[in-house]
Amino acid sequence: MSRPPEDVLLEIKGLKTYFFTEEGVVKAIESIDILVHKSETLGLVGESGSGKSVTALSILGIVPDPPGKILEGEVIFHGQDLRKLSDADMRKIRGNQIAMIFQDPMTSLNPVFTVGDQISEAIILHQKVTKKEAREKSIKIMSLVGIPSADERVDNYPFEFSGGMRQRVMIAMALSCNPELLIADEPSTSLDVTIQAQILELLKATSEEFDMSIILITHDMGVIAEMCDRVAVMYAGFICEVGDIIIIFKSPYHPYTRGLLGAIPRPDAAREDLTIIRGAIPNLINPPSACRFHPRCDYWMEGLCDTILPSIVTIEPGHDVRCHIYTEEGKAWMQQHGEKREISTMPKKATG
Amino acid sequence: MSSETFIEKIGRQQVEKGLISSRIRTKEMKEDVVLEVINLKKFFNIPIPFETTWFMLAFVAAVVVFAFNITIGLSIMGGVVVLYFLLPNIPPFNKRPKVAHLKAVDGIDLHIRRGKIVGLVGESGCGKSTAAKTIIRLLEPTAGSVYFKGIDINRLTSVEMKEIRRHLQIVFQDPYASLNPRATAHDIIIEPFAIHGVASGDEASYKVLSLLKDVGLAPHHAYRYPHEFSGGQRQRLGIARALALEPDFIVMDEPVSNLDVSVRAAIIQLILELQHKMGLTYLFIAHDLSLVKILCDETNVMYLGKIMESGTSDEIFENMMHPYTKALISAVPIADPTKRSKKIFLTGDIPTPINPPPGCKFQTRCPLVSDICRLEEPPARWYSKSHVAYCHNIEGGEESPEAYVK
Amino acid sequence: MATVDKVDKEEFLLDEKTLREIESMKGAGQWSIVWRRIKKDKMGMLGLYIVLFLIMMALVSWILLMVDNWLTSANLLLGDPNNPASLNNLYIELWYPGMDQSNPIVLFQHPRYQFADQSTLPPSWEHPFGTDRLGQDMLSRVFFGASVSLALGFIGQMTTVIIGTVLGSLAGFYGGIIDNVLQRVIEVLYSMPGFILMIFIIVLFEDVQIPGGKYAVVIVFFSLIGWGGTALIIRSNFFSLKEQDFVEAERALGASDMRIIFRHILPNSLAPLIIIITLGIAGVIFTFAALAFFGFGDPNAISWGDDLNKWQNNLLDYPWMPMFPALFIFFTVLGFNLLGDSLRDALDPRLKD
Amino acid sequence: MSLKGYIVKRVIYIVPVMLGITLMNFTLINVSPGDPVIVRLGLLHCETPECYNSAYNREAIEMGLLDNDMYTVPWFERYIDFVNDLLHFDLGRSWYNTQAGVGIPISQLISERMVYTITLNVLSFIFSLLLATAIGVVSATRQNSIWDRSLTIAMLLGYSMPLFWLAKLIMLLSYSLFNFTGVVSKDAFKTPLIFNPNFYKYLILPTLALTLGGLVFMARLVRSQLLEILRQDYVTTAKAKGLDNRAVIYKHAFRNGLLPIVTIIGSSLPGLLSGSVMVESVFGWPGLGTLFLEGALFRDYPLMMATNTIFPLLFLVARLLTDITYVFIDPRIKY
Repeated sequence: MSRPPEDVLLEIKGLKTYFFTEEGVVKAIESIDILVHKSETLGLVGESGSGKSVTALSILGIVPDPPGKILEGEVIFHGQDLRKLSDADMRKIRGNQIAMIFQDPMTSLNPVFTVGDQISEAIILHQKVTKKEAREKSIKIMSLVGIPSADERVDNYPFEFSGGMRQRVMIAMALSCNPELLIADEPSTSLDVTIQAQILELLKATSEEFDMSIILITHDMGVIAEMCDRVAVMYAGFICEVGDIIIIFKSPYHPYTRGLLGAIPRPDAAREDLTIIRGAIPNLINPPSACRFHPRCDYWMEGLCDTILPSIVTIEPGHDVRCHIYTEEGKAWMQQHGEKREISTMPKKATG
Repeated sequence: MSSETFIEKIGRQQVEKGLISSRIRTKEMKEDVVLEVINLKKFFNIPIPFETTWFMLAFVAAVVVFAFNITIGLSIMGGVVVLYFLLPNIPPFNKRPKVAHLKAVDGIDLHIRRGKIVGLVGESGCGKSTAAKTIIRLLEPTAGSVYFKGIDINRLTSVEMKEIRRHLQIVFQDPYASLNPRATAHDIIIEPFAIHGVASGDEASYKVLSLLKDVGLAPHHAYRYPHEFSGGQRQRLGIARALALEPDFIVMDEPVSNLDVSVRAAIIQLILELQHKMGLTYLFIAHDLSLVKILCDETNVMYLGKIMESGTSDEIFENMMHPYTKALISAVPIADPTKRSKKIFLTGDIPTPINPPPGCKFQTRCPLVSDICRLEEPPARWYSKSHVAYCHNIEGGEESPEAYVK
Repeated sequence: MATVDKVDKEEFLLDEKTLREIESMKGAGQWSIVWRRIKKDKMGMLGLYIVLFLIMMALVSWILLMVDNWLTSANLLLGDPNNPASLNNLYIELWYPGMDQSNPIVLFQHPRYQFADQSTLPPSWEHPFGTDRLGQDMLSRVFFGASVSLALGFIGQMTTVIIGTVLGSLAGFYGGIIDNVLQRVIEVLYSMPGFILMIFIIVLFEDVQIPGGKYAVVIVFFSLIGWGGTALIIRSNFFSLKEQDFVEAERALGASDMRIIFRHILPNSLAPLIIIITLGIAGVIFTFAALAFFGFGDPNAISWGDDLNKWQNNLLDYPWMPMFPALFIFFTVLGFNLLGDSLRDALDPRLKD
Repeated sequence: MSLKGYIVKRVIYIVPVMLGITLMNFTLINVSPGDPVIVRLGLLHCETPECYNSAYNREAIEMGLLDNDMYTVPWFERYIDFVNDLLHFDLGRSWYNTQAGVGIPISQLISERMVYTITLNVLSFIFSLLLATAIGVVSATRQNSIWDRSLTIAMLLGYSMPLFWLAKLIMLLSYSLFNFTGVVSKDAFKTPLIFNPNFYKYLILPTLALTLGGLVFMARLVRSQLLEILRQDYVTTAKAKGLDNRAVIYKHAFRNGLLPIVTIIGSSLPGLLSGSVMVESVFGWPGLGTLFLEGALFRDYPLMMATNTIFPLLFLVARLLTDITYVFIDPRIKY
């Protein structure tokens, strides 16, 4: 299922971001490799504290500094490394070619400016148009994202909008310069189900219309299943598993992916089908050694998982897993200890 | 603890105080019904600051009258009082209403049987949490009654209520906010024993430790502070506190919606396990429909302070009738990429519940809306003994559940 | 199907010994976190040291003055009757065996003792802070002034904080008419510049005789008008805390109002109270110094402000006279401000977790 | 309600507060012990009671007390008279400031002195606001740099420095540098103010002192507010749009940071007014502060009463102005 290299829009290689706080160094992102193809929707799923949002900020180069710092890695967009660009060049890409929407529409809009001001700000910045043209363009884009009577509401302040409408304003702002890549950081988490469905539908429709790639960050497997073409599962600063959505949901290879899928109520599951991952999400100041999932993993190979970081294993083109069950070291360990570690393809009953 | 039930105890207390026993309203209830909520309403008054202006105008006017040497015989207080009451009746000043009613809960009925998990679902701002708090009388209802084992708890005095509170408990949504940050786990869980004088000293500490064990925490957690626990562990503490007095009925106010996916499943397991072990009854409030579907025996769908549809979970999820329920269920994202469903999109957002228009609450977003919806409250339509939906424009059904009793 | 946490659900025995052991394992409370944060903050520690040093100084000087008063009132005269400098001066002499007893090293002099022919001396080894026009040793004046200045700050702030906390918590918890009345009163009190109101009151009540001298009157009125700020902060704190889920949980358990106020809400309002007290003491010391500076203090008291008032016009010719009291006022205020700022950062709940 | 209605409402609101204040002051005067006449006679030594009595009467007539039914009419009726006079802008006559044996009307005194106080306060307020903004922005945007650290320490030192002493030190410094103490001599302002170079010369040092006093307070505020704002989500949004740091700070952060600053400055105005009293008195600047302090030292009750009415009124008006400003900069305020 892999696509030709010229189809690649964004490639992240070995990204590493730490936060240097009073309490200690928060190792938010240890090593991340992601590919985003043209006009595809990539889901980035993980629980709170797994480093999803930091990944997004790192791509745009707006990690709050201090305390955050990107230590290593490349962010290759259209063949150029964004991290090597000057600040001024980077600003031309931000909001223009790569746009971002945030989790909480209540706090991500500046309360003292009208939404029209805030949308046209980006247009004026990147497209060298007059104020009046920018305003007209913002009205157009606001009605495009489904804000009724946009020509009146353009002069309203954010507090006069409801949560769903504010998220639409955020989307309008992100779309205003026809970006090639949209990073949507939990765009629907703080919204109600009915509004969430509207917003997700809007994202889907606009991505088709603008031929735009989306990185959709969320913790909700349901949203991923509805929206994405490919999915990357993140845990504590690492990507555990990347692959095509159908494959991942049908036969996850990583124990964490499996646990995550088992922990959510599936459409046809019963009470007994809920499985749990024991333990809690680790503190990233002092994370577990090597594979950070090993203390919670049912397949923990003692002496291996906690000492050597598993390398990325390609199961098939486009489906990568970072787990010792599939590495050479892991196979050697299993042979040596005479224990077999295998992931049953799917939590029970889910398919039948 | 004596063997007398709290109903007897309350009765005895009343006799001791020489109160008329009819002060408490009781109701014949079937043996297996734990809680019955009848037409419960909770309105909040939002005062409009104009009232202060009246006061100030009255004050200023009275003082001015007084300062320029009164001959009409008004005293300063008299001036204030008279003007304060007069001004709202004088045309320029009586234009604005004194208060706005926020109808958080606008007449709901619930019928909760022993050992069942009853779900209450709805979007944010529909009054779920207010309903929960009003049911266990953390808020005083505006109208309606809540019968717990046949006793109308809203008629009880605070002393009698304290007795009832041992049997009605609540678990809150935010596990961090619901624990006193300056108390250890031990202090938090021993609190119910201290309040009710059930146990003290080592006996209480022993009970605390066994409660911790029951909810899956280790004894060494006892002297930690809330901030040292993870989210899931905090919620376990909250559950332990609710369990301390061995209640019959627990309101679960979105107990897992603030937790991470992997932890969420563990808490749900715990809740179910405890129900098995202790024979508890839950009112489970949630906005996550897929959770309600697998967890609850009965489901009530709420919208803007009113129940839209209720029935057993199977009836609601397989055979929903109300347009709102249909839209709500279709909007839930399904964690299966092969089953991307066609959705029913509701237009617009949830309106505010302040001074709502007459008629059906759902009229502003309903795909089936007709003229009658804007005038009259929708009638009940029964589709089985337990399945009821409130809508003008749905087909079939009977006008009362009696049709199915046979 | 996996069951509830295997790791967490270890079996345990509950005998006496285990119970005691668990009790001894009490976790680190929030205060230890706060203390750790202050220790990390260099400026905060500097403030703490300044404050501790000043408190020590105030205590020692207060005890010495007490003993001196007691000896004088009991007519017990110690020392060499021929040498007035040593009469009743318990606190001045460094003396070691074999030393000439009639000529000890004088560290602190009685603050009211006037050295004959030694007025307006600039700082020297004998008088490190110089002497004033009356021939009093400035170092001794400054040393003994500490007790009055700090006591005024502490007492003034504590009384206002207590009044403010009581009224603020009542208004915040019960709201309604109590809250309304309190707000109106605070509005009136707050519209008067406090310093000007204090001058007004001091002038009006100059002749009141109550035990404790003029400053006692000042303190009484200061506490009567100064509680507004504390009350407002505590009130808003109560307003937000009483809506919190943990208070609701207490209600659901059947706890009484008093139990909720005193065992749950008040302990959680400690952080703002501590900040108010620390920063407030600096403010009160400053206010009293200012009052004294403009001549509304007690000219008979030994305090920094009054010395400053007395010698303020000598700044150009004998700068050491007003300079040292002013310097000590400055350091006191600085110490409390440093400590208060550091406490504010350390107690900030947003930094938790 | 319209903005006009809001302003009218706020203006009306001043009245009860002012009544409360005057009532408090009046009550305090009336419950305070001691006869003002005896206080004014002070240490007058008389051999015979007749001598003392005549001195008492002379003094009392000079103060205008015996005419005024001071001892016969109950105090609350005198309060009503006071309020009545106040409504006619009549504040009574001073006891201390006399002209040909008769007290000067206080309203005349105040209107003479008011211009000095207002010039001084407005000037130093503008200066300190501008400087504080500059300093706050510099420290907040370069957090933990050497600039930030040194400015923070300087602000803290200044904050802990008693204002009156700061004024004295400025006086000392100016004396040693320019041989100019800045203390106003009585005959400096005989010609009309604007054309008098002396006025400007003597304005420099008080303005400097008062500016420094307000500056240290406000700069700390601006810095902490901006730091808080720069952590907000909408700042991240603005950055993600591709705005540069200048635009983020001056457009997005600054206007939001202004809101709490305006409120806090509004409510801390009594402190600033107290500061102005101190500075005026140190430099002998003939404003309201000096007038008040003189009145207090010589127990000029009517004068004290009047200044105690004027100061809260100034404060309330200033707070009204800040509240109206707030409406303009924060669209969320619904009046």
